[in-house]
Parts: sequence; C-alpha cells; structure tokens
Amino acid sequence: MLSEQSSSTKLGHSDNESTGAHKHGVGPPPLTDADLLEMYRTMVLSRTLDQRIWQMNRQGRAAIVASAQGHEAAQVGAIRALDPERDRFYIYYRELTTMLALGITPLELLLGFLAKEGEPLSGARQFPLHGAIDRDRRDIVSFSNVVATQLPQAVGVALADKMRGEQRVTVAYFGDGASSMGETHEAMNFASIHRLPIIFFCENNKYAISVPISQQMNIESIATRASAYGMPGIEVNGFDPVAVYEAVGAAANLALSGQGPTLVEAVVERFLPHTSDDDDTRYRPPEDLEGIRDLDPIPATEKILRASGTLDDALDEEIKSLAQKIVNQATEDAENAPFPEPQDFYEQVYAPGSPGDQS
Amino acid sequence: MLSEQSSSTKLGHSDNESTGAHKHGVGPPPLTDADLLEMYRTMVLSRTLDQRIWQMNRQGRAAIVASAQGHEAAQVGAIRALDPERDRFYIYYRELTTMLALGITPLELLLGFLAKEGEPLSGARQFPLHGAIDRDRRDIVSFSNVVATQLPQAVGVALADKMRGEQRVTVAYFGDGASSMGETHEAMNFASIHRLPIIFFCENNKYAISVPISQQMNIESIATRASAYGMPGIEVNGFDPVAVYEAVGAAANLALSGQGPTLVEAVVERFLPHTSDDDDTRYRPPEDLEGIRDLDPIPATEKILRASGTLDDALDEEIKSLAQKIVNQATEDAENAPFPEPQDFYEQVYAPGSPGDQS
Amino acid sequence: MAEMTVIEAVREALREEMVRDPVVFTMGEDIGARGGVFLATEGLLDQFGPERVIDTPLAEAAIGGIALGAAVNGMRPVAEIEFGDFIWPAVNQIIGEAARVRYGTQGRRTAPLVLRVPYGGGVRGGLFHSQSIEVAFSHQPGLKVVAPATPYDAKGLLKSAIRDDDPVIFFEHKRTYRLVKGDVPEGDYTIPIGKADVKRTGSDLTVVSYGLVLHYCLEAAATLAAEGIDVEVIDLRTLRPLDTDTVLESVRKTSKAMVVHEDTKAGGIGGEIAAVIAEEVFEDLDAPVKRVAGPEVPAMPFSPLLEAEFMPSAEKIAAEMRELAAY
Amino acid sequence: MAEMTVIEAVREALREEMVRDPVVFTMGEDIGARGGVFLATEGLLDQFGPERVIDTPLAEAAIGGIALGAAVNGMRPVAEIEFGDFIWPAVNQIIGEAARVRYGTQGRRTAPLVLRVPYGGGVRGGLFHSQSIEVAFSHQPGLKVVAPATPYDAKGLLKSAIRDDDPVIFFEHKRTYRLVKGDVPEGDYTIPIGKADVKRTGSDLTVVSYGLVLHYCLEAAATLAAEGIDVEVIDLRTLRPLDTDTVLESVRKTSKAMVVHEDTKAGGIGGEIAAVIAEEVFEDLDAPVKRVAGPEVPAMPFSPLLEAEFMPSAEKIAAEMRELAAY
Ligand SMILES: Cc1ncc(C[n+]2csc(CCOP(=O)(O)OP(=O)(O)O)c2C)c(N)n1
Ligand SMILES: Cc1ncc(C[n+]2csc(CCOP(=O)(O)OP(=O)(O)O)c2C)c(N)n1
Ligand SMILES: [Mg+2]
Ligand SMILES: [Mg+2]
Repeated sequence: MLSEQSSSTKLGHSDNESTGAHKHGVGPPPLTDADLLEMYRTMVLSRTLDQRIWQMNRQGRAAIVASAQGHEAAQVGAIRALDPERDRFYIYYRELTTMLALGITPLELLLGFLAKEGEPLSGARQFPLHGAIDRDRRDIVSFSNVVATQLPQAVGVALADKMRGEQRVTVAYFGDGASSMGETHEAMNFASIHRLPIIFFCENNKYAISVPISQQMNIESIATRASAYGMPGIEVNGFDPVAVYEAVGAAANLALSGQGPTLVEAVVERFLPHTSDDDDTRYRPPEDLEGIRDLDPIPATEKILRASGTLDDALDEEIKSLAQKIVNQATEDAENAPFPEPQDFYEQVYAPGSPGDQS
Repeated sequence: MLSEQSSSTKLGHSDNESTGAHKHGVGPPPLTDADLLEMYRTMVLSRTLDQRIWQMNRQGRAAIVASAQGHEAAQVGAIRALDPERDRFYIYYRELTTMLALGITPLELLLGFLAKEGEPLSGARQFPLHGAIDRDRRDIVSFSNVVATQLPQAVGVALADKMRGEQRVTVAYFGDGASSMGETHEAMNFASIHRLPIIFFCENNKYAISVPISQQMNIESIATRASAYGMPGIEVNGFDPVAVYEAVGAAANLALSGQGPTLVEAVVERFLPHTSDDDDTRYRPPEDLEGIRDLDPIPATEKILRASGTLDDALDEEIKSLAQKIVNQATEDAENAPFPEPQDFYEQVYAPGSPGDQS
Repeated sequence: MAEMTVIEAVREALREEMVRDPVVFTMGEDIGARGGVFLATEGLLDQFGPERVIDTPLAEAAIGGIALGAAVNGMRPVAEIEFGDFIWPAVNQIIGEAARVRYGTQGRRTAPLVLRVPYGGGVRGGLFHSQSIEVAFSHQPGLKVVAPATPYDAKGLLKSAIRDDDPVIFFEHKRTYRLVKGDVPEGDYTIPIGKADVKRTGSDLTVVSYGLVLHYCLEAAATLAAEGIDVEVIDLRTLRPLDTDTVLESVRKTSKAMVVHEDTKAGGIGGEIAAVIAEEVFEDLDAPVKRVAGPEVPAMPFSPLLEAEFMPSAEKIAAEMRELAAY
Repeated sequence: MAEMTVIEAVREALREEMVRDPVVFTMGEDIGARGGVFLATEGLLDQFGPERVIDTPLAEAAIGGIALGAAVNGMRPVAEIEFGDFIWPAVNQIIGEAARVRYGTQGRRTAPLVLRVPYGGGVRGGLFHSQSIEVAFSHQPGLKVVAPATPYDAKGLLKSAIRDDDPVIFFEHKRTYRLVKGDVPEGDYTIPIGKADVKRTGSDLTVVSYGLVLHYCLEAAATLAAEGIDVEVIDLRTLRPLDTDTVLESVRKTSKAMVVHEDTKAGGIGGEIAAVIAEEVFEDLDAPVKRVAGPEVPAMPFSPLLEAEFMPSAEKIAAEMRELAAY
C-alpha cells in the first residue's frame, strides 16, 4: 500500500547524475502503519487548529493568518524524514503543520496568531510563525517576511555546519513564488558548488498570492531547475505524505553523506486564499477549488489507514475529538493571555552592554 | 570549410523543445568568403587597437583597460548575424570588437580610454565603453559597471519593443561571472514567460576576474541553464566566428518570429588579465595561457581565408598595415584632445528645467 | 469634486494617465486580476488588458530593472513594489542604475519610470510590513521622491510623476489609503513635484512633516490652537528635491521649527531638514530645531501595544509642540 | 611599532583574528588566490586554506545572506564586498535581515558578521567605483557602522568589529589603502566601536569628519594654524552609533562647528550631525553649523578634471574653515 504511493516521486533532470538520489537509491526506512497514523494525527491537529485560527480572524480576533490547509501532507511527510533534534529548519510563513510536527504546541502557535505575551518565537514582535525557537529546544528560524531571504541564510547555516564537521541537515522551505527571486538562484548555485548538507524544500501550490504558475515561469516543474546547478531535483506529489517522506529521506541521506544539496518540489494546493487579507474569488475560479478539495490528503490518508486496519471509527473519532479539545483549550488560554507591554521595547536592538544598547 | 566549423554548435537542453533553434532550423543565410574577410578585418583592427590601448595603459597613458583579446571571433560573429540599424545592444565592458563591428571608430573608443573631450558615450564621465551612443546612430547602451544589471534592463527594452510591435532584436551581453547573479535568473525567467525578442549572449571566458568556472558553478555548460526557463540554449565555440554567426542568427530568427528568447553561450578565452589593474600570475598557471594562445581565432581565420584563396600575403599585409595606420592616427588624435572641463558638470542630473535641475 | 480616499485617488490618476498616453503601463506583483494587494490597480486589467497591466513573477530586482529598461526604450512604466519593505532587491536597479542613466549617458538616454511604493506602519504589519524607507532614496541625486498625504495631492502628484522625464519614487502611506478622505476634482490636474504645501498657516511655530503623520500634526495643531498656540504645518509632499524655500520662509516668520516623521530619527529626513534650517536661518531661530521621529529599534513590532509604542500620535506630537512653544 | 598602510593594517587584523578564533572566516569575490582586488586578503588562502578563505561566485546577495546564515549558526564571517558600489544587491540581507535578527527573535539568534566594504573616490573609479554609501547603513538600527581613517584605527576597529556580537559594516576608504601610512603596534589591541577620536585639539572651531577627507581636514587645519586659527578635528570613526558626546563637548568649547564628508550633501551623514549639534548645544553656537560635502550629482565622474570637481580637497576645506572662523 505505502510503497505504491511513492510512485508519484519523479526525479528531475540532473547534469551531475552521480549525485542523483535514485542512483544512490538510499531512501529512508519504510514507514510503518503506526508512523502513518502518527502523521495522520498531526495532520488532523493542524487542520483543526488552522480552521480555528481562520475562524478567529473572520471574527476579528486574529490580525492575519496564512493557512496551511492543503499543505499538511507535504509538511508532515518532510519532517518525518528528518530529525527534529539534529536538523535545522528555515521555515516560511505557511508552516503550521511543520511547527506542530516539530513539537511546537497549539497554544504557543495561537499566542503568535493573537500576538500575545509569551509567544515563544519573537515575543509577538513579529507575525505569527516568525522569529526563532530557543535553540536548545529546536533549531527553527524564520524572522523575516521577505520571500526567499531565508534561502541564502539557510545555505550559510549549512556551510557553518560543514565547516565544523557537524552532521546535520538544514532544510530551507519556500514556495513556488520564491523560486523566481534572484536570491533563490544564488543560494542554490552556492550550495551545489560547495556540496552543502541542505534540502531546498519547495511547496509548490501553483500560486504566488494571485499570480498563477503560468505567469511565474515557462516550465512545467520547478524540480527541473536543479539541473541548472548540478544537483538532483525531485518532484513529488505533495498530497502524498509517504512520497514526500521518501523524497526528503533520500535527500537527507545525500546531505548527510557529503553529497550535497537536493531540490525537492512537493506539488500541493492552497485550499484557502493566500492569507486572511486576500480574496481569491477575484482571481481563482471556484471549480478549480472544488476539484482539488476532492484530493484532500487528510481523508485520503484516513482511507489508507482504514484499509490497512490501522484506523477504525472509534479511533478516528478519538483523534478528531482530542484535536478539537486541544485546540479549544489552547484558544481559551491564548485569549486569556495579555498583550505584551512595551517595557522591553528597546531590548535586543544591540547586544547587552554593547555600544548602542538602550536597554 | 565554413559549414564544417559550425559543428561546434551544441544545442542545450530545453524543456520546451518546440522552441528549440534546431527544431525550427532557421539559421541565417550562409556566409560568403567576402563576409568572412570583412569579419577578419574587424578582428585584426580590434586586436591592433586592443594591443595599443594595453600598451598605453602600461605607459601610464590610459587609466584602466579591459581587453577583448580572445573574444574577437565571438563578438564579430554575433554582430554579423544581427542588424546594427535595427537591433539594440546592451553591452558590457569587454566589447571592443562589438563596438568596432557596430561602426564605432577607433578614435571614438580611444577618446574613452583616455577620458578625453568628445568621447561619444558619456562625455568621459564613465569608464571606457560605458554610456550610450546617440540613438539615431546606433542603439548601444552600457552606462553601468555593475555586473548583470544590464540583463533585466535589456529585458525591459525588449518588452517595450514587443508592446509597440517593433520588429527588433535586443542583445544582452554578459560573462560567465554574471551568470551567478540573481538578476540574471530573474531576467531570463521573465523574458521566457513573455517570449520576448531577446538574445542572452554569454561570453564564457571561464573566469570572473580570478575565480575559475569550477568555483562559480557545478555544471559544465551555462547554456544548459536555458532549460530552467523553458527557452533554447546553444553552446558554441567562441573561437569560431562562423559558428557564433549561425547560433546568433538562429536565435535572432526565433526572436523576430515571436518565439522568444534564446541563451547563446560562446565559449572563449581571456588572453590577458581581467583588466590592466589585475595580475593574473597570482592565480593563472602560464601553461594554461600558452595552450589557448595556439587556438587564437585570428590566425585561424587567416588560415581559412588563405585556404579558400580569399586572402594572400599582399592582402593580409594591406589589412594589417591599414589597421596599424588607423590606430596610429586615432592614438595621435586622441592624445591631442583635451580633457573635458567641468563646465557641464551639473548638467543631465535632471531633465532640463525640471525641479532639481541645476544646469 | 468628489470625496475620495487616497487609494481611489491613486487609481484614478493611474487610469486617467493610461487613457491619456499609450506608452504608460503598469507592472508588479498581483496588480492584474487581484487588482493589487491594496486594490490600487483594481479594474485596470479589464480596462487595458494584460499587455498594459502586467502581473510579474515575485522578483523585485526584475521589476525595477525591467521597468528601467522599458523606460529607457520609450515607455512610461508605473511599477508597483508590493510593500516598501520588499524594495531592497530593487535598489540596485533604482538607486544604482536608474538614478545614473541621464548623467552617465550625457542625456542620451533617460528613465521616465515611476515606482509606486506603499510604505509605513500603523497597520499591524510587524517588522516587515511597516517600514519607512524613503530616506534611502531621497539621498540619491538623479531620483525624485514624492510622498503625498492627501487624496488631492496623491492624484495630482502621481500624474506629475508619470509625466516627469526622470525616475520618480512615489511613496504612498498604507495607513492613509482608506483612512484619509478628501475632495478631488474630476478629471485632469497636476501638482508640481518639488513644491511643499502649507497645510495650515500659523505664526508661533513651524512644523514640517509628510505622509500619515502630517495628519497627526494637523490634529495636534488644532489641539494647540485651542490652547492659544498658533502652529504652521508644512506638508513637504516632495522629499527630493526638497522645497527648502517654503520651509525657510515659514521659519523666518515663526522662529521655531520642528520636523516630524514616522521613520526612525538618526539619519532620517528630519536631520536633513533640521540641518538646512540651522544652516540657512540660524539667526532667526529662537530655539533648537526639534525632531520628533520613530524610536531607534530595527522596525515596528506586530503586537498592538508595541506597535503603538513605535508610532507617533497626535498626543505625542502635541506634547512636543507645547515644549517647543514654551522654549 | 611598525609603519603600515591602511590595507596592511586591515590584513593584519584579519589574519590575527583568524589565528585567534577558529570560527572567524572570510569570504568574497577574488579574495583567495588573487588576495582580493585590493590585496586585503593576500596570503590568507595559503595560511588558512580554502575552507576559511572562500572565493564566492559573483553574487552579492548570496555573500550577504550566506554570511548572515553562517553568523546565525555560530561562525564569525568577515565578508568582503568588492566595491561599495556593488553592495546594493546585498542590502536586502543586511539592512533588511541582519539588522533585525536579534530584535525579531528576542535575542534567540544573533548575527555577529562583518561586512568589509571598500568605498569612496578619488581613485579614477568613475560613476560605479567611487561611491560613498555609508549613510544608507548608518540609518538602520540594529547595524553598527565603522569607518576608520588611519592604519592604527583600522586594525583596532576591525578586531573589535570581528569580536562584536552584532552585524558591523566596516567601510574602508579605497584611497586611504596605500596613501595613508602610520604607526601600528605589533600584536593585539582593540579600539572601541562607538567612540570618536579627537585627532587634533583646537579652540576656535570644531570640524567633524571621517575617512579620507579627515586627512584633508587635518591638512587644512595645519594651514589655518599658520594663519592663527586653531581648529579641533574630530574623527568620528564609528557612524552608528554616533559618539555625540565627543562632538557636543567639542562644540561647547569652540562654539562653531563644521561637518565634512565626501558623500553628497542632501540626506548625508552631515545632516544628522548638524541636526544633533543644533538640537543639543543650540545655546552655545556662535554660527550656523556648516556642511562641506560632495556635489548633488548622481556619482563621481571618471575624467580627471571632472573627478577633481567632485572631490573635497584641503584647499576647499580650508576656505570653508576660514569663512566659518570669520562668522
Ligand atoms: C520579496 C517579497 N516580495 C513580495 C512579498 C509579498 N508576498 C508575500 S507572500 C507572496 C507570495 C509567495 O508565494 P509562494 O512563494 O508561492 O508561497 P505561498 O504563499 O504560495 O505558499 C508575496 C508576493 C514578500 N513577502 N517578499
Ligand atoms: C555586481 C558586481 N560585483 C562585482 C563586480 C566587480 N567585477 C567586475 S568584472 C567582474 C568579473 C566579471 O566576470 P565575467 O562576468 O565572467 O566577465 P569577464 O570579465 O570574464 O568578461 C567582477 C567581479 C561588479 N562589477 N559588479
Ligand atoms: Mg505558492
Ligand atoms: Mg568571465
């Protein structure tokens, strides 16, 4: 069952075939049914939380929301192939499922969406999901909203690891829109020259806000761009968590064995408008949305789990009501939290005690 | 004889094979012996002038020189496939032969190298070969030293032509070094999406100042990058003027027939240091230089012309001594010209009479 | 006359100029079917088609460079940078290149492009959707920099910018887009670039400002009027070239000056204006030139109380005015 | 003590810091076998190998961004931008990103990187190899900006910059590289960032400057001394954060102030300093604060007489000093 799905992984062109993932053929260990069940739990939790946040925005209780709905399978599949304690994650704003899969709690995330005191990434100085998690817990960084800036930075992070001989994978997350930025080109080129331990993980949802992929590029697959840098490129169905797991696992093995970067493109769909500030009816035909909803990875995974006997009505009900309960409790706690006061407003501009420090 | 050489043209990968130059197969008309002879004259003149300028720099008479020695065949071959009166040329600093082939005179060029009054591109405000030629004469633009900035600009130029329905080709010149810049990526991507009438003409001399191609990219051929944008890419031996003529001619036909951009990579060698300020013995092994000197396109073309009976001793002597005479006269005239005085120093900051204008 | 918001005024100017002159076109991210993230270009795609309303890929360097190339080749592009915070990849093409085209070619080429840039905070934009970035551009000779505060000025100045033969960076404060309404004449009129506007006459002190906080200055001036202090408020409107004449004339009259902007203080536009005043009308000054500006933190935070701490307000400005008046 | 040029001092500082601390490394265009286009990194490749002396592709955004990422991950990169004029593609990563790392993560991540930037003119560099670009960076909270004028300061400040836990932009004036010589102690010493230096004490007027033109100011001051005018010359050394204390203390003493820089005037650093003086020691001033700066043209031209027209000189500065002294 599981291995069938991975047929949706396609290897892109590569000038440098000796580094191609398939040649090395070192995919990650096969997933067990229990693994997939856990991934399903995370996807259900993510969807539940995501729906709650969207609803809160619509009620004027959250300022801005970028939804991960439609991206859950890709995100959960990728993290499953990595080591949250070992690896480094340069995420972008659409990574709700990634954050949950890495162990960040719904309450912590909700504090971000409501800009409340105790928000663990930036103290609510920045947008939801932006900032960084304390390194001794998880190496997650995302302080910027500026699309593609994270890619050269992630390359620098991987370079530092390589210089020190640390065995870690850096994952740089980005969207199809980000692929058009010059910094993406510069980052990939450098990473391949120096064979850095990095995975460029593209979540291609075929839109940069309102601009469809056809107006963003004259090619069919972003993964094929890997050949421009002499690294392997893998296009994978991002609705298939197992296929993503396998692709990212193969890429991680290349990174850890000194064979350099891989571009993994997970093709997904954006179920909702770009953010809560967007109105996608201006540019997206409703039929388009209905068609893709039929492919929703969460019911699809549910079906697989049921077919393998891993999931039944009772367990599914338990998973979903637990998710609801967690999200309800987190909502209550987050709403009760205060907004941060400006007393530390001038802190962390410069190092404490250093010239310019006003704290 | 001539067609034999064109076998050095290699078509790069393309995602979008229907626009491949070979598929359309519309190369330019075959060159006659007389054509090749004229190209030879231009190459000889360029080399003679180039040697003079380098020598003048060594004598402290010219401030800075970037030599085109080694690039002559590529440059003359490209212009021969284009229409100097119709097309638009966004050059970079290593285009001495291009300028001569477009009809700019040795005196005009020398005025630039000596920063003298009457320099036609920028009034000696800018480096040699920088500025623009009056449009009613030639559409040559190159005001900037900043590598790769000309590529998005040239795309904008081609966009404007397309919007107005003008039948022209824009040629954007650049080096291997420029291929690493983000702006190159953004420019090519946009041009291909909009199928603009532009040729990206890369003179790959395998060095960006001192950085060898192996430290610039992990691929063998820059032309293969075309596939990342869904446009045709052609790699051609830049020591072979006829092969370059054919490649650029095919690209021009694609541009003029609405089929969009082409990336042409002419592989050349840089015979001298990066500029007169550089010392290439620090990074380039002398054997390397000797080997490539044996492939010098000027004696090679001479041999071809002699073999076809187009050139004999007398004519060759005439061509070379004429070039020498022209360059000597231009040198004398340029040295006698004064430096520009700062009386128009505040002019052309803003449009005449407009707010901010101080002239 | 019709009452309009700033965003409507911008849209009208753009539409009328595109009707008037076929070489005017617009390009940027999401400006087509989406109508721009702030709806500045709403309806233009339907009216002018995809050849003149170009949705670009997400690539600001290309937006700057392609607009520049098109301008050099006879068009008049009006390019939108989606948020001012994202303009940095384009500065190589704008500050580096566009500003030098005319000078570097002795006028053989020119760059009549307009870059429309929504900027500024108070919109819950956090560290990367709130920036004031105008000073980087207003330092560069060869560029013109415009920053209107009202619908009337926005329409008239955008038209002037589009007709101008030099590169113009046109800063639109995001918070004014829907907040600020005002009367705008139907049809064609222009407002000259390089001219400040005395938005309120007064005799006791001169306040120089622009953009959103200009309105806070007017509010504060009204408060102070009730207290018997008569404040003159000057709207710079153009940040390069600065209309120092209007500023100096006012300070000669009032003998006290204050500059107010949202951007952080050190190295901000306020420094330039304070310096010019201190240089040119030194003898007329009865008090040091005061600068009221954003705090020295890297950018405006997201959470509401933190954002409020950053933003100038009519109250904060009124307090500073009182202090200056009492000097 | 050894006499050294500025470029030698830079090289020594870099070499000593790389010996001292294994997390220090350097990257940039042509810095390896070529030793940098100005030879700042000559010999470092041989000494430290290609892992710590990295020749990058021609890609400034990557240089900025990769240095930033490496800094965030525990290294101390010293990246070279080949010429200041080519820094624009990197500002997205420096002004936009590096400056906000500490603030945007509440200090969970920091960016101890140094960007070494050769800048300035008088080297026949034309419109794109002569620029003064320091003001764009000195406006940004979160960055530190250093601009030494002497070999002694260059070495001590570069060491401080490398050891600093914040991003430091380190501006080296190209014309000083070989022109300016001075005694430099052997071995380790540092000069604190954020401290100006009184390079000449005097009682009649205060001149504030930095970089190449600081030397012209000293030359002019010597000329004026012969005429009986006693000029105090302050070398700012750090442009952010500004050492206003040293400047204000001097102006309190002399009551007359002048700021000199090579960069163009409007919106330059001189405006900020003049504004601070006019704000803080208004009552002590006997004359308007004078600014001597580059002309309002887009950049420095190539041809020798045109370049000379742009550049400040000891003579031009002396004339302005006389005028101020006579006020
Ligand atoms: C450099 C830059 N330009 C523009 C924006 C505004 N913007 C935010 S998200 C976005 C679209 C990103 O699309 P994509 O990379 O495909 O990610 P997605 O939102 O589809 O997941 C744009 C244009 C930005 N944040 N940064
Ligand atoms: C953006 C930018 N960075 C750096 C430089 C300095 N520089 C001038 S030419 C050059 C190398 C260019 O190499 P390439 O594109 O291969 O052209 P070539 O000189 O070999 O013909 C460099 C690094 C520059 N001019 N612009
Ligand atoms: Mg997308
Ligand atoms: Mg080269």
